[in-house]
Amino acid sequence: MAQDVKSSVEAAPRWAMIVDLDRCTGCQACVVACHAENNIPVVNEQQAAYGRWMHWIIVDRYWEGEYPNVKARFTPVMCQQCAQAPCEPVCPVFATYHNREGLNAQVYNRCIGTRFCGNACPYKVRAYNWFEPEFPSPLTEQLNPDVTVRSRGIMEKCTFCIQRIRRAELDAKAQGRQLADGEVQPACVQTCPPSALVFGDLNDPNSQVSQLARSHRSFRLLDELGTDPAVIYLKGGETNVPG
Amino acid sequence: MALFQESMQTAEAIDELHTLGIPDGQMTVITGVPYPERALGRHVEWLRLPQIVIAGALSGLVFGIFLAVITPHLYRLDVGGHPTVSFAPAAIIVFVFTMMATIVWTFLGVLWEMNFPEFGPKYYDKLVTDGYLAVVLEFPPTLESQVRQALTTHGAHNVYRPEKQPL
Amino acid sequence: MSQADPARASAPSEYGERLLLEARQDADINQAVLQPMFRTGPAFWVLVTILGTLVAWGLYAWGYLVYWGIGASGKNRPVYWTLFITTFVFWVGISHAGTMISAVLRLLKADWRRPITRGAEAMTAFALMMAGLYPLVHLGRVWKFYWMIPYPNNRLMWPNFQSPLMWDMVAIFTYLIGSTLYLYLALIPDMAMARDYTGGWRYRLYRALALGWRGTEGEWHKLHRALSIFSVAIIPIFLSVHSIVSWDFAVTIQPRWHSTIFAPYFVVGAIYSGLSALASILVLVRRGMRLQEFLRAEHFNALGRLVMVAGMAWTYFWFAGFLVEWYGNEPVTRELIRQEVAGHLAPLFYLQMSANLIPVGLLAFKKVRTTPVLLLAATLLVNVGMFTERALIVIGSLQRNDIPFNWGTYRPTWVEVSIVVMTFAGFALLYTLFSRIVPYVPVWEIKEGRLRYTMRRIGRLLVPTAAEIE
Amino acid sequence: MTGRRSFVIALVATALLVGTAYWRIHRASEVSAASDQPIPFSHRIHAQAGVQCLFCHSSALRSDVAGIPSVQKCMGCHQTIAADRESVKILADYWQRQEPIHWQPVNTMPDFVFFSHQPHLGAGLSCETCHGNVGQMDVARQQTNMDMGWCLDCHLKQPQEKTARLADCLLCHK
Amino acid sequence: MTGAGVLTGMSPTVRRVALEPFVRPPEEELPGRATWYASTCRQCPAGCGILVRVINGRARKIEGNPAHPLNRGKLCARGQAGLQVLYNPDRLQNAVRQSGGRGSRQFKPIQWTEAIDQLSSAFKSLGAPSRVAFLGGLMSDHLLTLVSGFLKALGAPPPVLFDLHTALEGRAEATDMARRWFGDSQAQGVPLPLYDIARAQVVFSFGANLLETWMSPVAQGRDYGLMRQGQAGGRGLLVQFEPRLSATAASADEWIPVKPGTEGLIALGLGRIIVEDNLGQVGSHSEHAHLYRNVSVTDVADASGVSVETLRRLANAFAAADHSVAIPGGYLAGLGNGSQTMDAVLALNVLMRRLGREGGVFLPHQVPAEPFASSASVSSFAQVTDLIERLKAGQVDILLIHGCNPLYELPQWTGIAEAIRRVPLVISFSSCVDETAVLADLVLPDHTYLEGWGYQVVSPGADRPAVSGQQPVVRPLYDTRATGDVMLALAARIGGQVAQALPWSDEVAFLEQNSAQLLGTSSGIYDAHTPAGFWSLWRQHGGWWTEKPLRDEPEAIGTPTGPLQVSPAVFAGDAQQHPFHLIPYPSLALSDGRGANLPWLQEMPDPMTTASWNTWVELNPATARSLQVDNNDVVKVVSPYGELQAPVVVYPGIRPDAVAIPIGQGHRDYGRFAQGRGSNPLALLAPPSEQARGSWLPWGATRVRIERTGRKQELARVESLDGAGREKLR
Repeated sequence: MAQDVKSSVEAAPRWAMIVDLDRCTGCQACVVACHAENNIPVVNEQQAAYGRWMHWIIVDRYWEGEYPNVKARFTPVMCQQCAQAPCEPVCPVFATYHNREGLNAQVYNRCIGTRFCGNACPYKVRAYNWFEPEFPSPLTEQLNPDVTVRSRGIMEKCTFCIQRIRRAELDAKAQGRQLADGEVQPACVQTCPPSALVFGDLNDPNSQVSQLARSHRSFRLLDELGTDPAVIYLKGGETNVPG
Repeated sequence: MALFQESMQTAEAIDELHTLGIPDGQMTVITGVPYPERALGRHVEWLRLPQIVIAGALSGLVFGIFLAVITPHLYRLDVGGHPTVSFAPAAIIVFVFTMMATIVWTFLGVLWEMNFPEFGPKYYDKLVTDGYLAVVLEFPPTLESQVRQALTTHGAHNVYRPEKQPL
Repeated sequence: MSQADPARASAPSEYGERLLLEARQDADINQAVLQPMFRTGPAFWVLVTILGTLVAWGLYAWGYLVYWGIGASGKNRPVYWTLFITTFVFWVGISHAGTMISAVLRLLKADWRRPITRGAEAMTAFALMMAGLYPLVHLGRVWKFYWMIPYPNNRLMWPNFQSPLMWDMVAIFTYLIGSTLYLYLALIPDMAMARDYTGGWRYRLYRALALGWRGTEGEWHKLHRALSIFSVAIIPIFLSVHSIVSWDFAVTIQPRWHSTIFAPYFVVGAIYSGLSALASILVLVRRGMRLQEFLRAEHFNALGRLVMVAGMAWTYFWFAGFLVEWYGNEPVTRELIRQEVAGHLAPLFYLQMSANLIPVGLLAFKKVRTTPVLLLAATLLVNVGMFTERALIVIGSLQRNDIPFNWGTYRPTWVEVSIVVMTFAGFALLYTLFSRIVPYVPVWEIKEGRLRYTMRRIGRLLVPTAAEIE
Repeated sequence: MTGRRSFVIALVATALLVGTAYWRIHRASEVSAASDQPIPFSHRIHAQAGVQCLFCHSSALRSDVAGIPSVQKCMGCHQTIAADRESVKILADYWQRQEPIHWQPVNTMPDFVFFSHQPHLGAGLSCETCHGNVGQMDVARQQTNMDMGWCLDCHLKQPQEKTARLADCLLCHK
Repeated sequence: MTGAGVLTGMSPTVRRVALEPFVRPPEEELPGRATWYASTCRQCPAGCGILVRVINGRARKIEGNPAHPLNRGKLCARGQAGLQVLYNPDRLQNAVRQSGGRGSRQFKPIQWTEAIDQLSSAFKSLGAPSRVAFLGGLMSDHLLTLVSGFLKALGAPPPVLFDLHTALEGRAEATDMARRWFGDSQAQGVPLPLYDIARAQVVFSFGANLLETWMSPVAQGRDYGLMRQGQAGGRGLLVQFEPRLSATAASADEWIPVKPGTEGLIALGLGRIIVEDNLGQVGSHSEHAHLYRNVSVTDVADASGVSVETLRRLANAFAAADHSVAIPGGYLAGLGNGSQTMDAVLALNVLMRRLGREGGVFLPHQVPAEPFASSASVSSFAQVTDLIERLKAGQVDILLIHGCNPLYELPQWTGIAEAIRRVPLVISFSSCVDETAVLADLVLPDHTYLEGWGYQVVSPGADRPAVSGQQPVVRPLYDTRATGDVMLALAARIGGQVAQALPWSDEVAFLEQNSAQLLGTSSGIYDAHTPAGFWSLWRQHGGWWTEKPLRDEPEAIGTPTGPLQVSPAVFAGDAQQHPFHLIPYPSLALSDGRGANLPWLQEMPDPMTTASWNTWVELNPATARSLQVDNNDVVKVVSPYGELQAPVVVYPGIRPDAVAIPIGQGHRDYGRFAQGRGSNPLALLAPPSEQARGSWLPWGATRVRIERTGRKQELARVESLDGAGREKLR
């Protein structure tokens, strides 16, 4: 743990996620896990067709080349939790702001729905509640009691599963110990079959994310915009066909 | 009260009255059209309006500074890596609030100066709006005849003893 | 040279009237201004009913929107802002000409402004009211709008003054207050005038509004001082308002929005559309209220010239922005330009360009400037163009972004359209009622102008000359 | 009346207006009135009988919620104790029907606030600090209007190095 | 209206405040605190271990069980969506019969006692025991054992097992293949072979959709991750041979768009090259040279459309690697020449001596206890057709259907609908009204897998013998009953040797007894002194498995003595009339359609097309151009046996002579989220040709033609069509 003794405030982690594109198989497990964990409403065919789906994480699929030498590449994109987030300053009521753990916070009950953040976000990863979400009974029972159920007119987005982070912190505190690396896992990371997603504290130089972040394969989405995302991608795809 | 049609005549009449020793303080000239200062040969009274406006502007400035510089510290939330208070946004807010106060206080100030709203009763004659110039005088009864004389000679359309009416 | 001759030649019915300067008593002027206010024919009531219905329908649409959610409009991801913000920008733009005319020209002592100032100021006020609706309309949770108001609360939470929306709110509020007070201040003497001429409810109303104005020298003097301070103070405000509106877009890194030229570009555009709107309105009101003898060729001529100049300035700014965007060849911007020039935005783009450029050409001709119908056509065209321009900037840009996977398209819905129509109808309604309750022409200013106005003979011509006093 | 006087009046009026508005906002969330419970349960009697809060609300130490005791737990004592009382009879009926008791919530939190008892008790707070002296009440009432201001009031008084964390929105809003 | 809007807007969407204490608290349940129960996922036959998060008696989240040897804490999209099986709004809430007669869709609740009375009397008045038939699908092993026992004691024929998912992944065929190669003649259950992807350096997958729906996607996905980045030996190489680029092919290093039906030839060609050039470190290939005696590489190249150069390159890659493996996949099973093709592929491993080697082919080790010895073997498709014949012939009086939806999952030509109508008494155990339930007299809803008991022997995928235990994580939501208990109750009623054969009071007793058989197995992760103790540990761990990895080395005792044959595949429909090969494939989200009633899965974007909520037709860009259709144009797909309409997806990853359609939509019933949505490509399938007559459902052997309709239909996509193909923007 990176502990600065002299600092007057408690040392905070910087939560970060690694996305290893070489491992990602586009299996969408993360998408559904996210829905289940974060009470994300399902819209319907018409709404989805009109670009009003609410997924917090989507797997971009990019074609490369032409048949027969065609390849497809998968890139999971969720909120990049930018340290220099363009979406934050534009909110008139501080519904989105940057917290000390490097999280790009979204406070649902403060949001008044100007959608300005959605415009400002270059990754377009914010989802807006166009209508009142519907959970025909008894689907209400599936809702995670640790997460607010957003009403219509509210902007929402990936939170790195803040509720799971807090839960882990509480348990660790109750047992009087520090959080261990890899103890906190967002739903997507937890379920990812090929372990393409890794989550951890970037301030801890020994954490798995820190080590992977130092890989020669690492890059960040739209890095040229200088948003300093906390989601770090490891590029994949270079084949090693012998002969 | 005397009603004139011509500004020239009014001015002359007023001069005459001055010579009769009636000070400006006891004359009120009522017109339907704004005449330039001194057009009728009277001094211009001094206004407190500028001071009021500047004071107002300052109050706005202070309020703006409070909102833009103080409130962010009351509940510190960092956004987009910006400092809690940064110059440009603060400048905009301070500027706008200053201007707002300036405007509002100009308005209030001028009402204050005019002692508005006040719905009389006062000396007034509706003919004013038809382009007549009215001169209301207070003078010792001894001068009565001379005054009437002076006014009529300068072509006062109508000279009479008015009674206050509500406006 | 005289304004009258060519005009008389062109349209005798329009301008064949007695010049005010000659043989008109103040009383007649008052009557000439007041009579149209009292004459409310069936046509007037028909108009009011139609407008009222449109407004009512728009309110229903708004209720519908609030009840079902913003999804009732055509927005989606990534097109989060659409017609509402477009129309918002449009109205703010319209609101600019009012102060421009009365404040700037008052400072410049341009005499031809006198009869049109009040119409202009009223336009500003009402346009702002309409604009002010949209920040509410487009909120997802409008019932929480008061969180944008800075008030002390036990949560210690204050609005985020780094957000352009906050700048917007305060700036527009300031501008609304400013222009309304400005309008009212200049109105007081005329209220007194109207008070002296009316009875019944109008009397009570005017009396209250006149605040007991008599017209003593002191009052005139103070009024003048106040007005001149206003004129000075309101100009920076009106510049700041539209700059701030432009920053709503420019502060984001959304391609095409992230531009430094936006502020002046928007301001110029605002003046362009605002002046045009004013011209259109004057033409209409003049016909509707038979104010031919107050709103005369020279006014339209001068206004037309201003519009033309503004148009040229707009073209210049547009080109300056376009050139840099095109030259920079940044991928998304390139894509957006491609869409505009040859893609699915092309119709809008060419509409915008033609509707904005053609009038500039037309207004170069005095005949167009001084013939109400032509002037109306030209200026309406300008506003079509400016509305399209805003739509292209707001909606067009949002359809593209840095990640092609997230591009989108947008289809408006009846809800959005109804609400947009509502504000247009609402503006017209307010304006109509206003023109029936308040002397549309600032009588005292005209009289004042008339005081300083004399006709001199130069050779064969009878030339009006204004005296420079103060 | 003259303008100046009307000015003064206007100023006073606005001052009053603002004042009242502020005051209203301050105590906006009213302390909820006592709700009628399915069983006339008296905290006072139990407290006087020496029952500790945590005996019934046992999960407060280890969980987010303090927990309402199961019918079984109630019956654990009331098989014998005060079995003849009216209210206890009602309880016994529930037990016979094996039917859960629908208690009315007394201390409520908005849907979007995530409060956990565990850390607060861990930090050494006592029940009374927030719930008032329930032991003296026959009918339990909410003692404090548990709004954000009230929470912050305490969170911001904590040791300086902690406040940054304790004032983070994401502490309670998720 | 505005006012109302404001009010609804202000009130929270869902009240979470519920002050309803338990009457008797379940042990270790703490109010407001999550309890995790270990169980087994039943969304597909793989049998992954899950942990279910339960708060105040309600299941809130499903996650993989990190201790489980198969999925190691990971879970796929369908597994995550399990909650919506439990909380599905369209579930049956009690036993029902159709008051208006079968097909009337008028379901009247009845008492369970009444239902069981009706059943038992039906059994008592049964003419001959042979007139009972049980059609099972995706069912827990314990239930299968019970039912088999029941039928055996009754003297009735054993249950017939069919569900579309296993058919599409070719389990039956894979089992046959394993028996042919590794089992001696009278070997009963030869388990499915196990391919060690994680440690392989080169993986040749012949139509095996490892990462989506084939066998155990989660385990294979995990192995894939390790194969890519987890190996010391550097990044593994994956080559996918199939006509349509699946998500697996997308993740592969190389996709070989094979002409449908020539996969086997390619395998032979590769083998031939290896033998000819004596590639690899094997030394001599003489031992297996005879397999490739009469193979001509050039002929292979001509037939398959894969150049000789490519074949040589790949053969070299395959042979050069120390650890390489060739996987015969599910797609092969759908072809006319399926078994030959699979043999040819498997032979590559034999040739390169990959059996029982790291990164090669293994056989799972048997669970060392009788009840778990034989994993749920799948019936051959022939048995299914036989059953249908018997139904048609009116030789069956009672038909019990559990865990499958034949009316949806079988092609028209089987005539399943009429067959079922012939049966006097049809019982469905489906937990919601699906197409089959509509034709049933009684629907006796089973618990969903989160409410019920069971176990499953994990096969294949785990590196060690494992039994995955299933237990209720919540109390049943409704008045449903475990089918196991129903059978036991029924047995008790019937009495006689049936009752003796099934002596248990309820299925839990049966499970407890079975689990106890593993008591004292030293190799297990845990052991106990008493059955009760063992049982509690079983539930705590969510099953039983050995502490250390344990796999068997297969012996290729069944290696053919003669040369391998791959006869050209036969396709129904002639090439002029129907120019395109039809490739129906199981949707990643809906698998074989049983996911269609789960909103999460409906809205889940398909990884390749990013489409959801509907059926679509994938066309190669060139094909689309020649047909003058584009995205969202609705086309009619016509086969000799049926037709359907669906919007086009222009899909760069498919052969120009092929058309792919996802399976899973097109339900007539099956709940609000599924019914009346898209269409079912099974309607197009042709009956097996002479060649394919035998063991399987030839779902890849039909030809179709495409007709334009001129209609358009906006398909729900996550990808923006405006941006499609512009990713090189930055």
